[in-house]
Amino acid sequence: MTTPDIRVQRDVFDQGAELTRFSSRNKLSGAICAFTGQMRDFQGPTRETGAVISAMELDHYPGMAEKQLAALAHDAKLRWPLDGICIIHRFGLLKPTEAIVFVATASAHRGDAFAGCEFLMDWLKTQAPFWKKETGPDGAQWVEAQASDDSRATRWKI
Amino acid sequence: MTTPDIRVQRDVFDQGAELTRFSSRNKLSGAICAFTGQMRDFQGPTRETGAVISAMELDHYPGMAEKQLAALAHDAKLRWPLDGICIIHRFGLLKPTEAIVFVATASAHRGDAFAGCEFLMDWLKTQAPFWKKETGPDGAQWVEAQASDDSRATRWKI
Amino acid sequence: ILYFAWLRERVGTGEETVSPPADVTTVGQLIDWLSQRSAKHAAAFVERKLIRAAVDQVHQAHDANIRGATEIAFFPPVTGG
Amino acid sequence: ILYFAWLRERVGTGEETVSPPADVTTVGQLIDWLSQRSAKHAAAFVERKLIRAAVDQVHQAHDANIRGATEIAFFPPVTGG
Repeated sequence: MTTPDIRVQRDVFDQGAELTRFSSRNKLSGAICAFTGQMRDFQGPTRETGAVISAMELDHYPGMAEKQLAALAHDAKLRWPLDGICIIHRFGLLKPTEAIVFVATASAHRGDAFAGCEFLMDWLKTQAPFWKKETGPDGAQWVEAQASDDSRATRWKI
Repeated sequence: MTTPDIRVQRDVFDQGAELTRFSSRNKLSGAICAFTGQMRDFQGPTRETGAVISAMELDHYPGMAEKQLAALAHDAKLRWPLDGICIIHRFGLLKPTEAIVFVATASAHRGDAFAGCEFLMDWLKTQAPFWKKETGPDGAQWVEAQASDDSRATRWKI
Repeated sequence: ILYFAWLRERVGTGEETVSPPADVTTVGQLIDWLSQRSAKHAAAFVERKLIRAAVDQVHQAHDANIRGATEIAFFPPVTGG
Repeated sequence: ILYFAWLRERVGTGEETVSPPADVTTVGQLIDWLSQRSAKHAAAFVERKLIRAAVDQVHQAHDANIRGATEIAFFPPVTGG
């Protein structure tokens, strides 16, 4: 297992360049799974009923954010035989279509890569100290947490 | 839904460049999931007991390979609300650490992106007409299908 | 004390240093005590079930002990990712 | 008839054109008929449970009908991905 590559940053990143970098660090792993959360185009639970989002601000808890992501990576590698983990999470002002979060896992087998990556995303969603404020046609408002995110996370409990 | 981008090719591809291309075609999707199968470093079921692989040749059924991948993409988009699908599969001679297969999905929600991507990989593994011949210290031999791949695929059955 | 997201906006500051009395020993008691400091604090903490806390940068429930803690943060349920 | 992977190697060719008699109507009967063409064919088809077939580029079981088909392929279980 290489040391998890964990970054909490204001700067835009290129998910493709990050995948190239991650795979070059994990050349011998048969399976690479990568997930990117992009700034979505709608506010509220569904695209059909939602209003258009024009901007987003991501508040975060400096220090704890990095610690929490490192703790989640540690948990993931205890549960699955992962060769490598990368987690990048942005904060500050985001423009539409920009990437918010990138999580990648490398493993000898694809089931472990998929499970590790989805576990990290599900727990990050409910544990990592970031808060979204979306600007739509009616002004800016803090995004409310979704109960579905809690249930997605807890299904990983033993 | 954009038209699935399905390619069966001899040439090497860059998974990072493909992810950049795919995400730029699916800018409004909140979730992008990408999987890459790389040429693994060992022969047999486990890295611990396996021999080192020095080369790989991928036989395939031209025509049916493309059709089968298109059919799997069609099935996936019937089951999950996917905005886009990309599947790239190589054939011919592969060098160690090269990518064999790349599957990416875009959706408004991460659960659908993950499920669609893993479904495509699991079914591709058991349905797409490709055959690996690995060269190890004892010469070249055809890879045997794994029962675990069949069970991973059939768990998606309704 | 650190505040994030709408808690920061309602309290009117992201950070303040406080010295609660010795009988304030849990996260929940600290919320009670802070709520009496100002109308803004009271308004910030009114939806008590939505308040999450971290003690020295680790998530904690409202009944967690805060004695000896140097950094306590309050925030709504997280919405990153 | 198309052959892939170790079936191609055992038969000794990747492609051949055949005209089976009219009573060969299923994939399984075609395997029986082909197996009698040569020792190589017989050796290729001996592990019958491992033989997969596609009729006009669609996966089919051994009891599938082949009447009217123009392209039939035999191969081992797939191992791509």
